[in-house]
Formats: sequence, C-alpha cells, structure tokens
Amino acid sequence: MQSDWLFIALFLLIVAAFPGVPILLAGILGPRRPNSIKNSVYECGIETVGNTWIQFRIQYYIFGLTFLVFDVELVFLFPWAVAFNSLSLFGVIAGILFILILFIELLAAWRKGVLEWV
Amino acid sequence: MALSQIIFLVIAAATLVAALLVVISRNLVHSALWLIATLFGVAIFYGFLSAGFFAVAQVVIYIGAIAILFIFSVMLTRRLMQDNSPQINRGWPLALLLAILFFGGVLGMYNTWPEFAAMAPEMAAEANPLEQLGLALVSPNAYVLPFELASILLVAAMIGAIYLAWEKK
Amino acid sequence: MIPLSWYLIFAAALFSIGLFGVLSRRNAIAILMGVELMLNAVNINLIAFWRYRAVEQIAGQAFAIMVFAVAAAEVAVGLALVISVYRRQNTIIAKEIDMLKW
Amino acid sequence: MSFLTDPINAIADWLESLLLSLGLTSQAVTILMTLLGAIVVGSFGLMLVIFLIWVERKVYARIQDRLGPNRVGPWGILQTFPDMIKIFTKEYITPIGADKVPYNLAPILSVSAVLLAWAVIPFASTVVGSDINVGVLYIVAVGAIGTLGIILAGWSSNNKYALLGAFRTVAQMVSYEVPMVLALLIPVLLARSMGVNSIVQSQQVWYILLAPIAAFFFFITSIAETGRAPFDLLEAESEIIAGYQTEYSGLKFGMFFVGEFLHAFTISALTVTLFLGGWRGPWSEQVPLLGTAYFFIKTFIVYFIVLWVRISLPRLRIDQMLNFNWKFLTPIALVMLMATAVLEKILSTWLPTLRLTDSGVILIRTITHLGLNVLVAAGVIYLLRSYTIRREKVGQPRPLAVAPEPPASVLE
Repeated sequence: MQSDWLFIALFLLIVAAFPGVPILLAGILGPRRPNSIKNSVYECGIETVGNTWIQFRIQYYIFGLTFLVFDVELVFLFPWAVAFNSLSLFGVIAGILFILILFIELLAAWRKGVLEWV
Repeated sequence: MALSQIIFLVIAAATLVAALLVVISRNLVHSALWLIATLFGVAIFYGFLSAGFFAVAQVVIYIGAIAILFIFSVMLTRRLMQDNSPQINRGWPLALLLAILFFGGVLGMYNTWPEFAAMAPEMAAEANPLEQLGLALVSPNAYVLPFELASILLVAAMIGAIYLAWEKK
Repeated sequence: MIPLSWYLIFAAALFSIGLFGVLSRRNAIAILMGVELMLNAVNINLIAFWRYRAVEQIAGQAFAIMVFAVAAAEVAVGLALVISVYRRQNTIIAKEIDMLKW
Repeated sequence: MSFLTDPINAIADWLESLLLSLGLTSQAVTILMTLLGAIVVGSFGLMLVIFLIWVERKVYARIQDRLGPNRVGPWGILQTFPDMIKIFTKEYITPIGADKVPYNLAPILSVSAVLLAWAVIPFASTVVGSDINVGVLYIVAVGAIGTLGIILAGWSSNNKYALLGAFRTVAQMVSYEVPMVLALLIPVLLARSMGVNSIVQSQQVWYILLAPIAAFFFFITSIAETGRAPFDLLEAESEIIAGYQTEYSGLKFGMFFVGEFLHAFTISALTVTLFLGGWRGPWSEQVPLLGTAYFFIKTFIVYFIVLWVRISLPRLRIDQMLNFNWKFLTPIALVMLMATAVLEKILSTWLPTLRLTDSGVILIRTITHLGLNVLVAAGVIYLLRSYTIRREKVGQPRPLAVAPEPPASVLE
C-alpha cells in the first residue's frame, strides 16, 4: 500500500522530467536568433488589433459552475459505490435520493435555459 | 533525521512559499497558479496521512474544478488585470500583525497540550477507511443528513450562482 | 516518522497566510483565494486528527468531505457575486463595493 | 519456469535479490526498485508514441486511399525518427508578451498528465505500476491536470485565438467530465472497488456486457477529452487558427502532439481495462505474459476504432457538442446509475437465497444487467423518435438567420 503511493510520487517526478528534459535540451541545442518581427504575436496571420484581454461571454463561466457542482457531488458517490456490498436498504435509498437531487438539479438548469449555448 | 521527515519539510516549505505567493503576487492569474501549487502540496499531505481518497479528491475538486473556476472569473473580470495599482490594502501591516498573532496564539495553545507531539498509531491491515466512509455517509445513525444536505446545499448554491451571474439575452 | 505537531504547525501557518490574504488583499477574487487556503488548512487538521487520534472512527474524514462541499458552494456563489458586481459596478476592489452604504 | 510465464516480475525479483546482496538496506532497495519501475513504465509510454505516430499516419493514409509514410525503413516504420530530429533542432519562438513560466509549463503538463494515467493501468495480473485503492478517481484527477495544461497554454500565449481555444476547452473537456465520471461510477459499483486491478479481476464477464451504455458513454466522453475529431473544437483550424497551440514552435509544439497521440492510446487502454476485461483471457491468470498480450491486442483494436472515428466524422458545432453532453449523455448516465444501483441491490439480496452455483449467479447477473441496459436504450430511442416526429410535424427546421429586408433604394 505504502509502496504504491511511493510509486505515484516517484512517477510524478519522472513524468515531469520526461517531456521537460528534451524541451530544455532542444532549447540549448537549437538555434536562437530572435528578432522583433519573428517574436511578434502570430494571432491569425495579420497584425494584432487591440488588446488580447478582451471580455468573454459569461456562458463559459456558467458551464464551469455547473461542472463544479456536479464534480463535487460525484466525488461523494465514490465511497458509496465502494461500500455498496455492506449497505443497508436505507443506505442504497439515501444514495439514490442523492443522485435524484442531482438529476433534479440538471432539469432545473435545463428548464432555466442555462444549458443553451446561444 | 529520517528520509520521510526531510521530504515532509521540503514539501511543507514549498507549499507555504506557494501559499505566500498566492497572497502577495500582483497578477491574479499568477495567484491562481500558485493556489494550484499550494493545493497540490496539500494533496501530497493527504497522501502522507494515508488518506489516499482525499489526496485524489483534492486534485479532482480543487485543481480540476475550483481552481479552473478561479482562473475563469479572473479572465471574466479582466480589465483589472493590467491594473498596476497596489493589490494590497494600506492597512496590511495590521493584517500581518494579526496573522502572526494568530499563529503565535495557536502555537501557544498547542504547546500546553501534552499530546502535541503524538505519533501515528498503526493502522490495522484489514481496515478500509474508504468503505467505512461510504457506510458512514449513508447510515442513519451517522452522517446521512449532512450527506443529503450537502447535496441540497450545492443545488441551492448552483441555482443562486446562476441567478447572480446570468443575464437573459 | 512524523509527529502530529508538524502537521498542526503546518496547518496553522497555512491558515495564518490565508488570514493575511483575506485581510490585506483589495481584490475580491484574491480574498476568496485566501478563504480557500484557510479551508484547506482546516481540512489538513481534520485529516491529521483522524489519522493520529481516532483512526477507527470515520468522523474526521466525514467532516473533511463536508468541507469540500462547503468550499465548492462558497466558491460558486462567491465568484458569481464578484462577477455580478463587476458587471454592475465595473470594479472588484472590495473597498469600492459600497452599494449598501447608505 | 517463472521467467517464461512472468518475465517482468522474475527480472524484478532477481534485481532485488542482487541489490540486497550488495548490502543495501531493504528500504533503499524498495525505493530503488520503485524508481526503476516508474522509469520503465514512463519510458515505455514515451517509446510507444514513436510507434503510434507511425501507426496513426499509416491507418489514416490507408483509409484515405493513400500510401502514407513509406520511405524510411520497411513500410516507413522509421519515419518518426527523422521527424523527431527535425523538430528537435527547430528554434523556439516565444511571442512578445507571453507569460513565460506558464507558457513553458503547459506543454510539459499536457504530456505528463497523459503519462500519469499509465501508473494505474494493469498490464497483467501481476504487472501493475501502482495498485492504489482509488485508481478510478486517480484517472479522473489526471484528466483534470490535462485540462489545466491547455488553459495555461491558451492564457499565456498572448493571443486571442489561443485564449478562445482555452475557453472552449473548459466548455468541452470540463463538460464531458461529468458523464465520464458517471460512466466510471458504474464499473466501480459493479466491482465494489475503485482499484483498477481489482476491477479487472472482478470481470468474470466483461463489463461491456453488464453495462454497455456506460462503456459506450465512457468511450465517447474520453474521445471528447482527447480533443480529437469529431470533438476537435479546441484546435479547429477553420475557426480559431490552431487554438491553444497557435503560438508554440519547435519541440514545445511537438509535445502537444506527443500528448495527443498518447492520449488516444491511453483512452483505448482505459476502455479495455475497465470494460473489456483488461488482461483477462484464457490462461492469463497462470501465465501473466499471455495477459499482457491480450491486453495489447484488445487495446490496439479499440485504438483502431478511435482512429476510425476520428477520420470518418466531421467536427461538431459548439452548441451541438454541448447539447449532446448536457441534454443527452448526462441525464441518461444519471438514470443508468440509479437503475444499476437498484438492480444491484435487488440482485445482492435475492440471488443468495436461490442457492445457485457461481456460474449461475454470473449468468443471471449478466442477463438482468444487459436487459436493463437494453430497456433504457429502447426507452431513449423511443423518446428521441417521438421528439423528431414532433419536430417534423411542426414543419421546417428553425431558420438560423432571417434574411434582412432589402433597403428601399435597391427596390427602386
């Protein structure tokens, strides 16, 4: 058990090094002749107009928000699913009620028109 | 000093530095990135405490959802991002003093507690905290009420938040 | 092996940094980040006490997972409020949000 | 004997005894062996990419009736190496105004997030990097880190289109994570465990038979997570230039592609592990080497389907993509989870009273679960059909834009 987590910890380091070291090496080995035209922002092929940090639509935030709520609730369900064997009938019903609330939440968001893109 | 202690100290120092940078960095997106680093450090501590479920859930919930929502809202309120005015209140020395006083006070209180430096008891080999947690969350004489209430709280939060942020076209 | 005290000191330090952030930052989003740090410090304490003091009871873990839910709800509503205020007032400096003053 | 059936563990045991005989402490040996295992798994994943790039190009070419790479080595199998050398010697061009640290971190994150998933995939009954008891949630967590890499890339490039790509990522990858987690909950429920290897071990019958809908959903959503066609909105060339990778060059640009190629293979491996029995097959318990062979054969079949999907289907529009997720996948996955939980509870109370043999229990369990899935699928198809009929009755599809009235001056 402990060695499994040790593996994950070491794997984290290894996995960061595997793409990181070649990128670093290529940076050292590769040519490096920057000039102001080369380094200008490509954007879409023509010169950049205006500020990059323009305002974006709120819809993106709403999807992030809906996801956050669903994500947290789904994490709650994992221990429930693991313990399923030893659950009483009440426990199963409590879990299903939990999923049902999630479902109602989805329907409420749907009804309100939050899930529409346009 | 054992290897595990050295690793603990290194990670703790890194996490605290990251946390400090969350608080003092000027660019808010950098703050959010340092917040992610801090949260990851905390996840490693959950791993240390043999609460693997929490380590992974921390990454899923905090880094996968909450941090992304933070980056998002920084981008949505973006005009202030290039604002070069100081990000810190004028009264920050007072805040610093309060924080240090709080830290010192808590340490002083801990010091009077005899079992402050207790060691971890051995965990039974057959113990499965995850299954125990799942059972406790839905059993009537444990946490079934908070469990359902958490669900309703989240629903209410979502509907409220959508109501606040959303405008009809 | 690591004594309980190390975790507690670490959590207290994290909490203090969060507290400092909440008290000193001008930006409302940054204040919410400070609150997240504080909640994380609380969670470390809960899990550490579970592991060191009551490993056979599950209360510490159950509380910690509730903190996750509360943190998520807090962030969702808090950030939505910030965005909503930003659209009406064009500011997220906490001090300048003074609609309720009079 | 054990070397022939299970070479990896045999070598590991031999190395371990060698290291112990060199006088190292057992703790140091454990750390060294784990480190070695991590290096082996990681480098195996990266080596695989070299091969996968060739496979992908060849399959593409064949489906499009071309030859594909055919100059370097037999069947062009060495084509990737000259490509690698070329991309390795390219100059890095960092755009003005880019946020340096996130800009350089993003390609690393996008590769390592994919590679991280390999830590929990069991290659055989005895060969698994790390058999943690929260493996399934770990896979979800790793996916979240990948999303973060793309957001960083888009944000730090100082480019509107890259940022738009990053925003689309959040709308897409983050949305598709919901039905993916729901689909993952069903095998967890069936196996009563989050450990990936124990899920494989409990698949006496492949879970694709017990939960075909969940398997199908997992497959779709994980294709969406890779961000390839038909879900390649994050880098849709005709809409937002190249999305988040517009401003990248040289090996940093290449790393995004390494990540993408490996991701396609990783989701095939995950689908096989969770729903197609992983290393299971005849005699795979006794001969772990056979299990590895089964695992890779199955994975390459699924991988071929992933490629097939990519090459055949056109890109979705963003509103179609979101509607498909929130109004189709998520509600059905929720219903499926509830139905599976109810059925499992009924079966677990009712089956022990029947005093059946083990194979009888498995048979009844499979048939009832399959029946449930068919029932739900039939209900969904019925609902969808009645919906389309209603749309037809209403008449023409809704016009997307109303043609403006011509100005009076034109009419005169």
